[in-house]
Amino acid sequence: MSDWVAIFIAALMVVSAIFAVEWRDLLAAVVGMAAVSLFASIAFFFLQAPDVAMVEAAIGAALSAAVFIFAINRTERYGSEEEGTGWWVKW
Amino acid sequence: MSQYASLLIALPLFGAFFIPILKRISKSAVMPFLVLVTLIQTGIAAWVFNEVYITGKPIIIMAGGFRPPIGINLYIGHFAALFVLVIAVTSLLMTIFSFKAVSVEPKDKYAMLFLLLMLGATGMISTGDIFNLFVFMEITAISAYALTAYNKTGEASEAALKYIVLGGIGSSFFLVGVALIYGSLGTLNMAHIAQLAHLVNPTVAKAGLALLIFGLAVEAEQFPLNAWAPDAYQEAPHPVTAMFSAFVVKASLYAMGRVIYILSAVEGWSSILRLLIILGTLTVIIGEMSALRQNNVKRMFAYSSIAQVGLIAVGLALGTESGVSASVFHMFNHAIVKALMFLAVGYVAVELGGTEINKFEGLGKRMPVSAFAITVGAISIIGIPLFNVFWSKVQLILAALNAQYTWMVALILGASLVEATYYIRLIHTIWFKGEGEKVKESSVLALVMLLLVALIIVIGIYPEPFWNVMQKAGSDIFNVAQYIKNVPLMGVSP
Amino acid sequence: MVKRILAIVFILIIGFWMAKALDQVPFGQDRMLVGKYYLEHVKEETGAVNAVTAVVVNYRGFDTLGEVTVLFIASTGVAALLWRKKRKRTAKTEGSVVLTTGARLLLPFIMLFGVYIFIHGHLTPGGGFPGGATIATAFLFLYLAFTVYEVDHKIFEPLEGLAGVGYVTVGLIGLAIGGYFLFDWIWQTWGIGKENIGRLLSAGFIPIIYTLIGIKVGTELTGIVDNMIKEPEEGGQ
Amino acid sequence: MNPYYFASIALILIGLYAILAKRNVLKMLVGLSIMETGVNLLLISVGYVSGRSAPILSEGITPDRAVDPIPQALVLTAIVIGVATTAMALSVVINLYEKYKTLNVEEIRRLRG
Repeated sequence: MSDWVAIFIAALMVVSAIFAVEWRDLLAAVVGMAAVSLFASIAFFFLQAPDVAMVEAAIGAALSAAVFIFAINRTERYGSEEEGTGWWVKW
Repeated sequence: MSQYASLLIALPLFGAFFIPILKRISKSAVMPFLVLVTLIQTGIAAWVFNEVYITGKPIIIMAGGFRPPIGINLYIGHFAALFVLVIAVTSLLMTIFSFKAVSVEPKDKYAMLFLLLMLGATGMISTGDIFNLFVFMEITAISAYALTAYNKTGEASEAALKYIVLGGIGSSFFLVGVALIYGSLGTLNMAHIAQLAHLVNPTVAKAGLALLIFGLAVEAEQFPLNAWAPDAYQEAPHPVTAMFSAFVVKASLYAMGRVIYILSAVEGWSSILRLLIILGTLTVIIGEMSALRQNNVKRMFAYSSIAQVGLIAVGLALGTESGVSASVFHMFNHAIVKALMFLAVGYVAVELGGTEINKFEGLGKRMPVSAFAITVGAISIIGIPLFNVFWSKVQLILAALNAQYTWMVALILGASLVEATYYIRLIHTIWFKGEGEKVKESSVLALVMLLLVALIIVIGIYPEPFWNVMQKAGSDIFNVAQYIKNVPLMGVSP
Repeated sequence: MVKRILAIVFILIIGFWMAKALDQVPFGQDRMLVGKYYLEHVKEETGAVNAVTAVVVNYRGFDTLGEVTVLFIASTGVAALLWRKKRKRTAKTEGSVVLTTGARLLLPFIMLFGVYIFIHGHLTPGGGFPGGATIATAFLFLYLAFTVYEVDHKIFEPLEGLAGVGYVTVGLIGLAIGGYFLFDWIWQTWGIGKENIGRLLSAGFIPIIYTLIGIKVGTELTGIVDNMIKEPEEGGQ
Repeated sequence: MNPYYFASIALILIGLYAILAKRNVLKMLVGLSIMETGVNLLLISVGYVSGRSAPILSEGITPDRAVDPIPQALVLTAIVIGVATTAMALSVVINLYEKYKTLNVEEIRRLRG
């Protein structure tokens, strides 16, 4: 039983992480990120870590998402999305 | 009495937290307060240095009165005592420089971040707990991010962003490494880990150690993760650049050495050393090659700094005591020389408005003291005899020969040759090109520079007493059995 | 495209090594060493029922001091980077009626809840960090609900510093009384509250430190929010 | 492999992919944040012991029936540090956007060589 719960939560986390990374709308991406944190906080609860669950929900999910949203508000919501690599490796 | 060494941590924290209150009382008191705090810190550091080197025993600070592995302990051994002093003195000198060099508001925030950068490096060097090392690393890193972007120009923000992204990857890797090691041993205290190291599964230990090294490599500017360094060095406020080069890198290199040697009982440990040797060698080569084609002097010094850091990493990874001691000697010399050079370059930039090479034409006539300081620093770092870096390079070569890495001699000599090329070009520009009006140099800063120059020459002429200190500091890192014995572990065992 | 494939290969290599190493650290097994000591001695040594709190505040107090410092750096750094000569709030629309009345009505309760969380940190899950975050959420509500609302910086910044100074001072008192930095002098020297473990007035300096942390975290997070939400005026660079 | 271990490694890798392959700065920071969550989950899973309850030693919970408190304390620290990094990074991004009016990292490369 608890195995299935674990698999379900793990799947939810991975799926929302993929969505968070792939969504073009940055606001939606941030919501996806907050969802990852929220599911992680549920996972912490199942892993017997209620303290961590509270902190993750309050700070990891709510406040960091809020800070992200303010930043988007002051920049732009839809970024150009072509992909590439190597920005940090180049000197 | 020795527990009062914990003031090394408490004082900068207290100072930083006190600044917002002080600002309400008087805004102009913030910078003098910064001088006061760093001055007291230097006093405490000198006392600790004296204590450790006279008694020959490390100071163990136990937070909360719990004995290690239960509580966190700070381990101020021969190495930490030496470098805490270096950090405090450098910070003091750079505070004085900050009066001149920092004009962007808000200065009270600058003062807080400055103190916390100093605190972070002090903590990294003195901590005896692997997770506490992570916390201090993050203190250093986050204040370094903020200070890099402090000038609020586009380039500064870009450099800071690069730094943050790489630093974030590094800290995540470091934590995964901590999780692996904790998962197999159930303890976080470094001495305790060293004591139990033979029990770890080799796969876990190797993966964990590699992750820890990659995590520290960001701050230690090793090859794949050091793209931030030249940008940040170029764009950070000048005193901060000097601090980065003088001790932030050194703290991470020390942490790297410590983490590697505490796990030396692990099977297959030498493959990790080989990994670090490869990284260090690549760092040297790429650093020197890039320095060769720079037109911005500050950036050129940054690449030169990276190359030296690579040499230090290679020395740490030789796996012999003489290699570690030579590395420590090189760290110490490099800290002095680069503090001097970045101070001088920063001062020139403040007076003449930039660090491009054409600003340096005729510097010998315009700002003779700064030009002299840069020249001495450059000659020293090339490795000319009678200057301090010569001796540490000689020791590195001897250690490499001892450890049967003959090709490393070629690496060190080749690096020196490349350094000679670009530094002599710079010296030529400074003294024999161009003319200009004389600029009045601040006498305090001139005094500071001459002090550092004198130190370089003193070490160059009398290396023996310094080399003795460095050997003690090196054996502090290398000799793990002694390290375990020094920490009063209580009997928690599996 | 080639670079992207390289990135994916690189990631997969890292993932493979992590998985291989984690395979040797089996899930759900009892591998406690120092943790076991904590669980067995936490009540007598610190008086806290919640072992996590005792580890955070007592045994690994240095980490927590560092953690508070990190948050302080973040708030200072954000303030330093977003500092402009003139700034103000630029929100045009008030929050909806639900939000404004909700913020007015709920504010005291959210604050009270935050205070409750950090005062009871040694008994129940929670403590200074979630408590402080809850208080910051209350201020976040105010910012969202009213267009002109702004916290009083004359009070907030010194309060933030004062809480930090208080934390270091508590540690230094420990150094003076017990001989160790961050020594729990209330519990170990004075022995206050030994008879009522499991109730509010116990656990030595944990409630004091958690209150200070709560105030500090609350003001710092509010400061970050405040700096993020205010935009520079036109030409106010 | 255990689902929690799998999820944490997957989150770390997804986050790393976003940092390496995306060009939008905010996307990279979202990736960083996801990576940190993955690391936290990994730490907590390492400290979990099957069949035991939370380390709050009130009624009926004896020391041998509680999970390891240390990783939980570590993760508390790590979460706060993660948020601090994120806030720092976002204020840098705001400054960048003011100067360059773009979030694409390819267009803000001024520092070269």
